[in-house]
Amino acid sequence: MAFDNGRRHVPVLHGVDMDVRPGEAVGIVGESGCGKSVTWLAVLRLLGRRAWIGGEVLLDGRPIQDLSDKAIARIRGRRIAMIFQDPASSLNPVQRIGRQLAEAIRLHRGLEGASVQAEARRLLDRVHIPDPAQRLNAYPHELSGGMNQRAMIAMALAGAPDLLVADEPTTALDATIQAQILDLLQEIRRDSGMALVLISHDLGVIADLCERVMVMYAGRVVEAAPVRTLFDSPRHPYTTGLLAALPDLEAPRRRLEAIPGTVPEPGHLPRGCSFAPRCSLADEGCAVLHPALAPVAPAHRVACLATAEGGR
Amino acid sequence: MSATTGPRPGGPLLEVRDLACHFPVRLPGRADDGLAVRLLGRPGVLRAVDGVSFALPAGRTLGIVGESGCGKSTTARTVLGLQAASAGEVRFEGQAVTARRNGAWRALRQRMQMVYQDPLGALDRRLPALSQVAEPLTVFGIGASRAERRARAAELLEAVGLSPRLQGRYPHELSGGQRQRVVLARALVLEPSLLVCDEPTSALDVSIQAQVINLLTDLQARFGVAFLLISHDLKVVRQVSHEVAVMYLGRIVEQGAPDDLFQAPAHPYTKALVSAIPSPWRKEGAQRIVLEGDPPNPAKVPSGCAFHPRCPWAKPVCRTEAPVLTDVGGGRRAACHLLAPAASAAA
Amino acid sequence: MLRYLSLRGFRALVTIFLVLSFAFIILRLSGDPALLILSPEAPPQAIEAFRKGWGLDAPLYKQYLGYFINLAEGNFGQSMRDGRPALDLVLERIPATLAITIPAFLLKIAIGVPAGIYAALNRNSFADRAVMGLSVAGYTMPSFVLGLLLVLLFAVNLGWLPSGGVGEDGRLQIENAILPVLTLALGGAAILARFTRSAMLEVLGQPYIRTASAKGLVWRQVVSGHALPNAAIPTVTVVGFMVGSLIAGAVVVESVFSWPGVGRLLVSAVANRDLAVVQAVLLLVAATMIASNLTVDALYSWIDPRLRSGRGVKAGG
Amino acid sequence: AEADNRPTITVAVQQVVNSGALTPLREQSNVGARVFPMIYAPLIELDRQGDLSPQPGIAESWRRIDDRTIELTLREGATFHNGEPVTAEDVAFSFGPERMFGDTKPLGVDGQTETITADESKSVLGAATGPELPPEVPAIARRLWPSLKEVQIVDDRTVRFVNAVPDLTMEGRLARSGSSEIVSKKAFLAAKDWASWAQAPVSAGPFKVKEFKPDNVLVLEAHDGYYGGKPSVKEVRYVVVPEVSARVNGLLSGDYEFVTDIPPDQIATVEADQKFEIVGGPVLNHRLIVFDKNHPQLANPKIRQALTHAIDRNAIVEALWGGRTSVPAGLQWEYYADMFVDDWAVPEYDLEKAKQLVAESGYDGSPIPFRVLNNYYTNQVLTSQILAEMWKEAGLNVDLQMKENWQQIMEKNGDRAIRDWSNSAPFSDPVSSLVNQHGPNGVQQQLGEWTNAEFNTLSDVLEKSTDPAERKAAFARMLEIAEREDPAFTVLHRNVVFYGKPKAIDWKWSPTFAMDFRADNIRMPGE
Amino acid sequence: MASVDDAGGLDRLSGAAEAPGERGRIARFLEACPPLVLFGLAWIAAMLFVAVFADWLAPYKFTAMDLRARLAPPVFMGGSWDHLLGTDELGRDVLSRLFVSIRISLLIAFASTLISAFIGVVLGFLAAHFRGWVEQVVLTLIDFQASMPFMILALAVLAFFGNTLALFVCLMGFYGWERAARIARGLTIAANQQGYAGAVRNIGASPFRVYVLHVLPNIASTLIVSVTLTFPELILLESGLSFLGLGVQPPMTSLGNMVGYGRDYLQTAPWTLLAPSAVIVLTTFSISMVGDWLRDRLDPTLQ
Ligand SMILES: Nc1ncnc2c1ncn2[C@@H]1O[C@H](COP(=O)(O)OP(=O)(O)OP(=O)(O)O)[C@@H](O)[C@H]1O
Ligand SMILES: Nc1ncnc2c1ncn2[C@@H]1O[C@H](COP(=O)(O)OP(=O)(O)OP(=O)(O)O)[C@@H](O)[C@H]1O
Ligand SMILES: [Mg+2]
Ligand SMILES: [Mg+2]
Repeated sequence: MAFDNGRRHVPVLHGVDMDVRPGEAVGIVGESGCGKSVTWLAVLRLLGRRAWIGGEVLLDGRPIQDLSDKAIARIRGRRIAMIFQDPASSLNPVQRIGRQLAEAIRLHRGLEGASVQAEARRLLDRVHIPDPAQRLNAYPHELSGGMNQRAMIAMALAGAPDLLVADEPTTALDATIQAQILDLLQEIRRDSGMALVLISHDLGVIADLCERVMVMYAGRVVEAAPVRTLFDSPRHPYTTGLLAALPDLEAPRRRLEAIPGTVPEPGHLPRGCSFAPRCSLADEGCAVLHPALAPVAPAHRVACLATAEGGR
Repeated sequence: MSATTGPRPGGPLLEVRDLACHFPVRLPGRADDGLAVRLLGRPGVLRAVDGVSFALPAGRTLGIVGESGCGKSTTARTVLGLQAASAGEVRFEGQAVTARRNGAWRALRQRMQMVYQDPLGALDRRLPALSQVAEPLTVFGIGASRAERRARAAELLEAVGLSPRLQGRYPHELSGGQRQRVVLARALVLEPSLLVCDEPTSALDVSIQAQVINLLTDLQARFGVAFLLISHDLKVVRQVSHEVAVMYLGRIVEQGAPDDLFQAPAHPYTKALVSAIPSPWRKEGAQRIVLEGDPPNPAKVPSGCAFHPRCPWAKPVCRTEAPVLTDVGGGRRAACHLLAPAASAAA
Repeated sequence: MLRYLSLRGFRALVTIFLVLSFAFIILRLSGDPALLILSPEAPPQAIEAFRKGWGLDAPLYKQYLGYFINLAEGNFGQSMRDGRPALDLVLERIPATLAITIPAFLLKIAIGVPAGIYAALNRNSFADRAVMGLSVAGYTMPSFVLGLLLVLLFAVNLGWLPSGGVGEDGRLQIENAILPVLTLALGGAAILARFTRSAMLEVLGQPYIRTASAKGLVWRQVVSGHALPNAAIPTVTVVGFMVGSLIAGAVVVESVFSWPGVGRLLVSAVANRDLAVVQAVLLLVAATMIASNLTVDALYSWIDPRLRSGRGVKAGG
Repeated sequence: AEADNRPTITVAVQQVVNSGALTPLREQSNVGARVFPMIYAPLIELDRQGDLSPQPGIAESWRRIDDRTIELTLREGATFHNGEPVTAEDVAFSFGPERMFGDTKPLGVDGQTETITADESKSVLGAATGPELPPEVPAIARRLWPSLKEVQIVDDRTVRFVNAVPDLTMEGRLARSGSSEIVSKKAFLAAKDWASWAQAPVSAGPFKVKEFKPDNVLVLEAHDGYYGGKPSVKEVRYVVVPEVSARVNGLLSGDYEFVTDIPPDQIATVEADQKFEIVGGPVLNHRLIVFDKNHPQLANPKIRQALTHAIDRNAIVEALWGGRTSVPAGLQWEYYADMFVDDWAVPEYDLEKAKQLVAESGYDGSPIPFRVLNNYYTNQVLTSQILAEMWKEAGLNVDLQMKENWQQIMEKNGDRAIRDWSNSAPFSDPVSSLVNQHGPNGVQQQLGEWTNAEFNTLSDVLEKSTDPAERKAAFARMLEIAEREDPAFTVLHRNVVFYGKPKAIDWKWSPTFAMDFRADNIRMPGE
Repeated sequence: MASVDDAGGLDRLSGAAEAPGERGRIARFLEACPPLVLFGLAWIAAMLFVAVFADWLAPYKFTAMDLRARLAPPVFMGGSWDHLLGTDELGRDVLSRLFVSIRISLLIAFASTLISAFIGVVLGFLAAHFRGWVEQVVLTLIDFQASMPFMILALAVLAFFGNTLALFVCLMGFYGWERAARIARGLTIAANQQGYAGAVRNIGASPFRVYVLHVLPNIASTLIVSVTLTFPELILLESGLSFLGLGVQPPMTSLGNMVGYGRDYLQTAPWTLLAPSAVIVLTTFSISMVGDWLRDRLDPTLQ
């Protein structure tokens, strides 16, 4: 599968290029607001009618960006499923979990009647919700955040999608629960061989689960590499910054190196490299020239004028 | 920090002894209850905080970690006198802290302040940053004129790293880290000696989190403020604390210096917590202890050790007897039957 | 729950008591029914006699106590106009009133809610602007003007419908009710459309709507299955207020269409200071109001399970 | 039975009765006067559509026995609505204590002046129950018949009305609408209580009550045994349609056969449609402006005179009434016949004179309150605004005050100066109007608005004297006092009633307020 | 509402983004104040102008009558230029009366709306601050107000205190306060429980400071929406009350009064009714337009 999309009109994404292969786990990291979620919402055309989306989205090599609303609805959930950041508010508060789950099952499995309930129970069981039969009757507010997130995952699994996009599935959760969820995703991926896109801004989470990482900054992919490569030899100054900002439990205590400044607002991007104003390596060239995503090593691509040259 | 109001020589700035905070709640009735009970629910007691003791010297940081709902925030609120304690006492600079909102209570606000998890929610959306920071000065009548107060606020905002250009902005126009800086500045403008930070970074993303953490350390160095830092992120706590307390269901289950505690957690819960933290630098072999189930309901605390239903090493005694916080050596204290002198060799 | 219910019940009683006491004092002190019921030409002796006969010459507190003692015994008093039991007079009018207010109420919902939803789904489109423009016109147009225009069109010019009254033989007839129902419904529908629209917009921005789409539901299913039930919560509040006006809220329409309803009875009873009748109406109005409040709260928790467990605070009006 | 294919007519009225009781003894209003003659049969009635002369009713003939007694011979064959014959006993009962006077005593007997004694025993809010009369009924009855001592049954068909004092107006009182109605004794006594009787009275008029819902509808059904001939309409439905435009629209859309109380400005709307017309004209009622001479600004009669001279009555008649009424010769009616003072007129419109009077009076320009009800009278609000402007012209600062009810209008609180009123002449003698309303026992004096010693002496003469010349002189002088010298009121114009109806219905209106639907007065299209 | 709508948000952003140069400034202006809002502002300004200068603008004195020129049609219906909008049933100039009516009605509606919002907010705050029995009392008052037909309240005040304009304004101020009170209470409780209000209180600020300086501005936007509903209701209510002899009374005039008395002339002289009706509808429309816009403007997060 290959994606190539960009969104102008509202200049939020600026030509994002990414691809996900079947069965692969890809992590997307980046600061808040850099366009991680929007990218995938745009792919699934979940951004509202008047968001302007340009570029091309290919699913199994076929473009899907011009499909009718009906057709795209058939892709959602069945081919590409998505789970969202804040599970409590992403579930319909006035419907029982069971009903929301059953809706997805009916939609994608064509089941009817009692088998729907059975399948719903099985799915809840699959995501390790204790006492699933009873939980089917619970409302989202009656469940903890972790359980809600699991219910969301169960819902996404109902369509047996080829690709699951997990948008910050653990941000709102406790460390212990987070561990449970990450474990669960790992397990599902192992069992079903589906591809996973894990969106997060926590490099630790990504490191746990993914094979390949893409780092996004201000609406662009600035670095893409296999997990270990990225953490061991990050090439983009932004990636380096992110890693340096992460406190660690085990290493000796050091002062954290925060990236100075803030993410530029969409629509008010600096000319040239968007990271230039915050970058310690930036020179005059960075302020005018757009770096393109270029390979620096096998399977490692970086969009940076300074480090790309340095690496050569 | 003014010298006149400093801590009593010798005594800690903040002393908390056997603090408990219980809420009366109604538990859902069961089918075998009478109608009235089923409608009304059964009366129950929610032990949000159940016998917590600690001391915090001036200028130091105590980190409190623990799962959601374990009573961290309630502890903080009670310490600050925002919430009446059910038992135990809180002494601040030798004075008892109560929740009665009288003149003394208000005067105490000058000395102890709070920073919240959600900076956007804690700020008035309709006031620019500078005005919000100047407000406590107005409230306490500090500073001769509006201009003077604003000057002081601006100074402090600058000190927390918010440039004058940003000071006139509204909260929503600031980034999360900047907002948290505004909240910090608002808390610090009165020059308190204690700052309670309730999850000051959980809403922020990593790079901003780093900014705030650095800021906290800097502020402590500069103003000598004592922090009570509440978080469930151990990485953050380790980064800033001088001492860490791990809470589980309203009690402290382990307490000690952060490096030791995280290097070699003693209590099974701490172990699980530490192992659950994702890190890009995790050693390959490190096995994650995934706890089963959700944190139990504080209104239905299990008998014995509250952690036993989730504890992979639970013994029969754990089911019946509640362990007490005891010294387990190396300046560390823990509440676990497994760490009883006999068993501790195994650990 | 029980505590809550008993608190609500107590408050309801206090409210009714306040309403009745207030009306009692106001009506008694602001005019003399004797003068108003007997015409101004009536001889002073007759007026004197009337006052004595109805106990209007007793000290106010005695009349007040007397009223509530009678009420406690289930006696609502009699109309001073014709000596008939006040409650009978009111109950006799209730069917006529309900015959227009209930269909109007349903029509308001049937028009207002879909219009609001449609406008919200097509936000900022021409249709949205048109619906909202009409809505403003709808609720600013005095109902007597609207009623008159409808009569001119449908009764005088087209001759399709009668211009007013309940119909032959005094039995309620559908074609007589159409215009009053329409008049009542259009204004209310306008307000409801406005509220529904904003409730709907609020809901459409919620994350769970996106979740529903992401599931693979087509837009229509998302709207009907997920947006509507959630948008119903604020809408129910407004609808609840409308229930309160079922009994005596149609005064103007009743007089424009010569409809013998409770609203007109209330106005004439107030004009005559016919206390017992006014009180009987007020009692019903207050009771409906309170019942509708309770129903709204019950509906809330039916629609929104989050309110079932705790006593959630509902914001807004 | 054979099908009754007589037509039914629907009349849209502003109100059927104000008081909720279908009896003139409770309801002394113009609206009541519209329907009562269709229900009740009087002893003597007026030639309503004609010259208003007395005509036989239940009484076939009558004669004076002396100045205190009249003897009436009853008609044969008159039946009540319930089919029973009207007897002398019913007549006597109708004027007896049970139905009319309660325990009141006639004026003039044993020096009796106070006619009412109130019953203290009633509960706080107890209404009249049983056949017991509500206390206001005897009071009203005594107003109609202050000195009627008794009605004697001479024989089955002869009764005698005996007064306590000499009274020349007894025939007039008998012919007055609302005071000589005969009811069925049996039906009255059988009623559950007075209230239920008053909802469905049984008399011998052309129609009987079929259904009555106050403020809503009154349905009258033909009383085929009516002595004046079987009605040609089967049913008359009076429906209450309070809004003027609703009545007009209902007429135009064919919902009603008749509509009443049409303001002159609506005439054009109705007559724009060729099929409809407005009929009607002046009735036995004048519109007045009444003064309170105790108000500091009005204490000086010059101011009141100025007020009367500043009014351009003809302009009002033209503008608001489309010239369909006229300004009468003061508070009197032509049907007073011999008692009518020919060379009398209302004060002429003379702005200069008014200004001069104001100047002479030393008026300081402080406001003079004018209390007005919201269109209790047709065009009332408009008229009062015109008046206020006219008075301003004359330099009188009249302050229009809209009030909610009559009590507020009448309330004596130092602020009462000018108010609206109307005055009827229920029978053909000045006693019925000038004395009744403005005399010592009349409302105006009872309210403490005005009094005049000479006027009051003359009132007595008018009431008691049996010498026509003396009475006429007294009346003329009274008019002079009350309208010119020490004005108590001033007459604005004759009141008018307008009815809307299809041209195809042949029907004559009456200046008595009554709407007559008896067979000889209405012919439906196609008949 | 605007904040939650993705598409709307995008629109706003896009306008700003692709707006270089002079055209852009106009576009930006139009985007900040859409034409309908501009119209609304202009209309309200015009109404205020008329209200202030009514005497000066009116071609005739509003009570001056000409009984010979009754119900003269307006210019556009074939009337003369003497009376631009024709004359009423007493030959008074409709335009002049309209001007004075606008003054009176706007005064009543504005002042009463303010009073009602004030009462409601204060009671709402009291309820939210003290909770417990104070809250129950306020809730009972709200129920009371909701179940008491306004006519009886009006009767009460006017019967005891007479009918002056000032009093009438106060009376009308009792209309709709319960809605404001409900809103204020609900939002304040929410603000106290979480968010900024609690935070400010914990700084040590007095309740007065918290409510007036912090909570009030924050709930203002919701209140504004409620106020834009109360406003036309008040105008209509006033017209209803004049019919019961309780409202603005002749010789004074008001929009409601003109509509009310004009209703009998709908067929013969529609202008007496239509002119004031149009003013009511347009004013309300403008107010709700401007109100919605103001609500968005006042909320810094939505800009
Ligand atoms: N509907 C929208 N209208 C306008 N701007 C939008 C919209 N949705 C997203 N944005 C903007 O697009 C940018 C990218 O948003 P996105 O949600 O993809 O960020 P993210 O990387 O997922 O951040 P986070 O980690 O906070 O979820 C942000 O600046 C956001 O403000
Ligand atoms: N006012 C209250 N009434 C009843 N229960 C309460 C109240 N305040 C807190 N609780 C309960 O007390 C327990 C502890 O709450 P607290 O907020 O202290 O947890 P926490 O450790 O801060 O959790 P988090 O990490 O989610 O902030 C929770 O179960 C909470 O529901
Ligand atoms: Mg995101
Ligand atoms: Mg907390």
